[in-house]
Amino acid sequence: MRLSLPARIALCLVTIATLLFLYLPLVVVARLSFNPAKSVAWPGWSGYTTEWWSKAWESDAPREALLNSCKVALVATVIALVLGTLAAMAMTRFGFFGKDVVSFLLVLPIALPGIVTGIALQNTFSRTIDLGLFSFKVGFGFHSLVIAHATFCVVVAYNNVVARLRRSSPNLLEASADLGAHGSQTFRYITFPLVRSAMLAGGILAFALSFDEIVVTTFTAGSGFQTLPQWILANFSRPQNVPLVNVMATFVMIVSIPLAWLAQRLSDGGDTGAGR
Amino acid sequence: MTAPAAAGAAGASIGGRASGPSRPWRALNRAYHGRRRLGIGSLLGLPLTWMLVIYLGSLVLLVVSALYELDPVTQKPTTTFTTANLTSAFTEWDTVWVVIRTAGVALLVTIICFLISVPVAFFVSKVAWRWARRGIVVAMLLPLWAGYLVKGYAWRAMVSPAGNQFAAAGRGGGGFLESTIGWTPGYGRVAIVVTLVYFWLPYMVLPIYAGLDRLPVSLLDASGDLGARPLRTFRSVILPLLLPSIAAGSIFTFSLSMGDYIVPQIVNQGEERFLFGSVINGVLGAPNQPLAAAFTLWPLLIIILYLLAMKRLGAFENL
Amino acid sequence: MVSLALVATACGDDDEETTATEAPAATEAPGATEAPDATEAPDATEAPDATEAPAATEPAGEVDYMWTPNADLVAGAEGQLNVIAWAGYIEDGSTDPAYDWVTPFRDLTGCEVNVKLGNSSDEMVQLMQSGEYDGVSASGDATTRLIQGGEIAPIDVAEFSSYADVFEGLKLQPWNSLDGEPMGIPHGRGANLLVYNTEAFPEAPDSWGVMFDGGTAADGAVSVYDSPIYIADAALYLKATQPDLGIENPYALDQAQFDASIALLESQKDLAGQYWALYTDQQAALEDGSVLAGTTWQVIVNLAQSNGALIDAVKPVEGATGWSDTWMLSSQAANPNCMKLWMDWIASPWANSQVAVWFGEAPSNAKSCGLDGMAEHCEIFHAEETDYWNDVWYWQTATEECLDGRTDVTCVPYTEWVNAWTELRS
Amino acid sequence: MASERSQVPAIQLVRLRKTFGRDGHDSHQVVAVDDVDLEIGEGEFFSLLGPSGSGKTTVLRMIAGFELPTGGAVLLGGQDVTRTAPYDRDVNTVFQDYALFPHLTVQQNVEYGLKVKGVGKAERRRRAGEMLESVRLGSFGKRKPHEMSGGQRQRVALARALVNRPKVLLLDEPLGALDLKLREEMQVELKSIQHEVGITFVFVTHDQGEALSMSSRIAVFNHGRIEQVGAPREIYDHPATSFVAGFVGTSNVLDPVTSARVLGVDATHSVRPERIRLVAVGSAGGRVDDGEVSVDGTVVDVQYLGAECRVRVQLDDSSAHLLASVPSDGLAGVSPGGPVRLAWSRRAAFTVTATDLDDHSADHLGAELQQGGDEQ
Repeated sequence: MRLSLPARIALCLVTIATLLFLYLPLVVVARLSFNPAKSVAWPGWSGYTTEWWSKAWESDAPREALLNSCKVALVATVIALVLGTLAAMAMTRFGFFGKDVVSFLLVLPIALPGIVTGIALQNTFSRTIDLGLFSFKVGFGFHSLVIAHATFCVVVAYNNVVARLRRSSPNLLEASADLGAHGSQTFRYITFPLVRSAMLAGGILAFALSFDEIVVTTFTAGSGFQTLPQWILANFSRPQNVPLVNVMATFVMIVSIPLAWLAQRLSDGGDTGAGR
Repeated sequence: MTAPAAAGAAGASIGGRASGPSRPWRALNRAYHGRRRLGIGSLLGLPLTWMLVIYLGSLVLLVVSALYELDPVTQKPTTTFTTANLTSAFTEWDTVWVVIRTAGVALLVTIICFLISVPVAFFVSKVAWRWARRGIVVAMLLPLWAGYLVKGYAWRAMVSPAGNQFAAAGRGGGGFLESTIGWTPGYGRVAIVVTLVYFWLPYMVLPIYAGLDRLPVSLLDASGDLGARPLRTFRSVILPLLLPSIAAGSIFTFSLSMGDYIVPQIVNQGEERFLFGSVINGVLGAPNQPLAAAFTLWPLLIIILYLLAMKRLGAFENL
Repeated sequence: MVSLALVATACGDDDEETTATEAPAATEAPGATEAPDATEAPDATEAPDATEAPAATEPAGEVDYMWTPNADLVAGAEGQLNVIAWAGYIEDGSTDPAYDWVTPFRDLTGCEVNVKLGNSSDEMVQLMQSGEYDGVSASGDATTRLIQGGEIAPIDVAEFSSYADVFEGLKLQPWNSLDGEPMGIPHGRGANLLVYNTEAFPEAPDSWGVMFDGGTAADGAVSVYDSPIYIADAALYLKATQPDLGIENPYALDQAQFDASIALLESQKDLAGQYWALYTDQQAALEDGSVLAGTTWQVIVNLAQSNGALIDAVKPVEGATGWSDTWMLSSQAANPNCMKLWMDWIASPWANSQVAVWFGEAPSNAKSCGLDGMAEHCEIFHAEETDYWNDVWYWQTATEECLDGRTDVTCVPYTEWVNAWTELRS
Repeated sequence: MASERSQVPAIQLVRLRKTFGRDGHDSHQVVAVDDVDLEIGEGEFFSLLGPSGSGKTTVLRMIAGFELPTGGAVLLGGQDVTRTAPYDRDVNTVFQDYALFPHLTVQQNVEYGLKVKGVGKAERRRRAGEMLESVRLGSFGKRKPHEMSGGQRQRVALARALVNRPKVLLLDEPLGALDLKLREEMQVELKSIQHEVGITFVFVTHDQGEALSMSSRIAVFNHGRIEQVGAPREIYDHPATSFVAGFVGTSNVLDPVTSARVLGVDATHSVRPERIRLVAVGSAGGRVDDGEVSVDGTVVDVQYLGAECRVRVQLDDSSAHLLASVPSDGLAGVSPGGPVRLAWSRRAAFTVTATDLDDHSADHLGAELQQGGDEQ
């Protein structure tokens, strides 16, 4: 389709404007983290201080929250990867009744608003569940956060692995068995290496999703356990800490950019084994 | 002549360091051969149990908990059944109005995202220089990683309105928009919609880009060759083929907007509870857990219906 | 007395300031760390809330905390506690190094303090219902619900050395006791004040009419507290302006009185420029001048003034709603010993004075006012004036059984307040 | 070759049956393979020929062990392996898309089968190297599959299967992805490799030319059943059914009514186009030999194919068409619309069983017409 030059220029301008729209707020936050004043008012380019950065560095609370976020995200990611990969293998290898329902169920936690998921899980975790023989209560804390986060991260791992398996030749597993490999060998030598990079990409995405989550976290975090987003949210309402919020926000952005780039590369690349 | 394969297998031991699976593994592997249901069961068992028990179970419990009465003094759910919460959630005009308003906002956000995404995705996939494509896509993705609250906070700093003549020293300038271009929507509805669009835009751009990328250029050429002008080609060829991708993107823009209650808190500075998420949160905090549970049925129903509709359009293969 | 050092640290966190304030200087207590000019603001001395901070620069570390932990409790200390608190009630020096009553507590008892900030009484009740927390700093509108709901364990005053020093007027009140037994340790009290911009109001307003009737410079720029309990503020105003409604107690409203209050709140929407749930929202609006009058807490006034906001606050002639907060022990507390230690600590003279100064409220411990530098604070906050508190209506939970003793009608219970407020705000 | 080997067939299929669809719901079931009996001898190059969907690939997959038969049995070397897992069968497969492991190098791909069986590193490196040499890819060991051309990948897949010295090699349309020239090359190469290693090849194809040129025997599949088993010449010259006649090479099938009129026998008959002569064009008379039959008709269409032409003729008094393949130089005066007389030897027409030729294979037949008889 041939587009006229003005049309091309217009499209280009829209794209540039969109990129500006996406990045401007981030630049503003980064700039504010060096702002001497404590308000969200724009300083112009006059004031400049690194005081907040050194304060944030010395402050325990945000660092601990950062660490907590990493811990939750890491464990939740591992669980999500196991569950998501298993589901992906089942869904690509077999056709069965109710397959649609399963894929719907996997997507649901991420498609439903966080507040619904959050309230539902909070409601369940806070109940004493009586199974007759024994009763238990999930309760709140590190473990409840991990369960909640893993639940909505499964779909990310699943999507990545499914995409990779779908792009691979369906005959690879048969070829392996044909050459004499048992199921366990096929998994070790073929399936796992094939989906490894997709799992890594899915894992990074799941990690980011968990790391960033606030709504479900608010509802399922226990007392005495605070993730970084919780810390940030709590400190919106603490004027003294607003500059530290800017610093942590900027820090998270800086750290996540190379990760995002890596995830993108991994999910695009990789051998697909399409055969021809 | 060739030795039979059996001899080859026997030759295994000669090589030493046999890496074949050990005996129990072999037995297990053989047990799986030809047993399709066993295979499906062991692969899907764990994830399916997790999702069914933890997630679906919780949703069911939530619905059930909407049926209990609230003790007026202690504000804890009692064990008495009542339909009052459901009645209140589904028949009171005020509630229904917020739901409609929220769905309207979610739709508006979706439409705006769509209107921005299509030209951008089209530019990136079909017009931009080949070497720049990947870079632009990654650039579109990166802000997704900046963190939800960080971005919400950024918008607060962007739209913060200017103070008036009564402002404290140094508080007159307002946020970035006010002090650089002299105009800001201020806190409120416009800021909410803009922020939501900002949040979910990449979720719409990406599937549309992927969809356009799969679209062969020859198809567009063919349409042009048959005499269609670009706009006509877009409407009659591109749009129908892109529908699944658009549907996939809209799941995110719609349902994420639908349930948000943090954005209104950040950039809405105490105007009315604009979105339904805030109402639910307010009721939950009241605390009136059963009523909040009844209220969550709204987004639950709307999103499930929306998902089913989008599934028909093939959205799930494009997520 | 070593405790002279007490408020000294209030002056600020950097050396420059500590030395600069050798002479007694009016300091808007908490936030004045970065902007020395704000600290010296000329208006500040007029502010009734301005905390007097005599600059006794004695080295830290020799502070007498005036508290001996109960040895039995320390022996059973669990090493941590999880509490729900209002913002500003628990400071570990991370906001302002001068305000830290968590670190000494940890050093004295070995209990780490994990805080969950409650943004409203309602939220605090919800959080306590989860059973995850050891205790809460509950206002009067939460305590009834908590006590009735069985979330709270009664206390044995013998375990709390600070209890004896609490102002008598705060003990065994309906919101902190059950059948004459104390259910917690009173923490402090304050009134919800009328804040106004001193430029827009050259003459200080003295009536809530600014917020309900309009006709002032603040029309359209009024800041309203976004909580169901605010209905009581409307009722309180009606109590003074429409005596024929017969409102005796703003928390005991029959249907007619309640409807009149809601109608007043509906009409207030035209005047309102902001409904605030997070105190920082109001603070920011006071600073940038987008709010010219409103219902406020002293702590907000302090913070905004320290950022240079030209504002002041009064208790209007109609009286005011207010709070009397109580530290309560959860009936499901996982760390009861640490929680009890905390409750005892927070009501002890030194810690109590720190909180009172930081938060901007009247201390509950009578001895707090005796500490050096506290006299003026206690005077400003009327800590020791019984009369002042007569027309302050502490937050309470409305129940069907009217709190003012009427038996011929039923009153509108708090759940209805919540529903009415939800409707009003959506 | 030991004589005892030839006594036990390499592969035996006994009433092999496969249906797809939901268990227990007969109405949804599709019969892919319908009671197939087959014996394939040691060292044979055996082709399973048929249109797509005829069940030939399903049979192959059941021999390999990828599909479990719904009924019947698979015997390899006299041993029942019906329910044996693929990795326990002395059978290797070359897949249509080659299914090379994309993350492994060519060398690693070839070594794979030896590795999972526990063959030592040095041994398997040597054998894989030899195998790669023998498919003329000795210097490509370090490459990844995606760096190779289609033909090269095909040879890697072959090497990967053969290095295990299986009793039977299964090839699932291995040449389908290659272009015509390469395909012809590979046909020759495959044949010579088979000759060299001497193991049984079972070759699935829908290309009748390929099957005829390479196989020692062919089984023609249609609708899940075997229509005919035999040597290529037998299949071509004496198709047992009208389907085989139509699918293998090009054939004129005369329905019983036409046959009765022309040949005087009331049964379906088949005649190859190249057996038909144009004895008379227009009014010019021609001689009909003894033992020949002749019919008159009108030329509908003439197709020029180089050395020969195909003339489509509509028979007089009938809607039937006949196709005659005649040398290009004997075409003087033949033009569409003109009358012609056709003649063929009685021996060239043979009775076939009428079986239906579904639409798909009809398309295929149409395609075969283009290629002409150069496969013969």
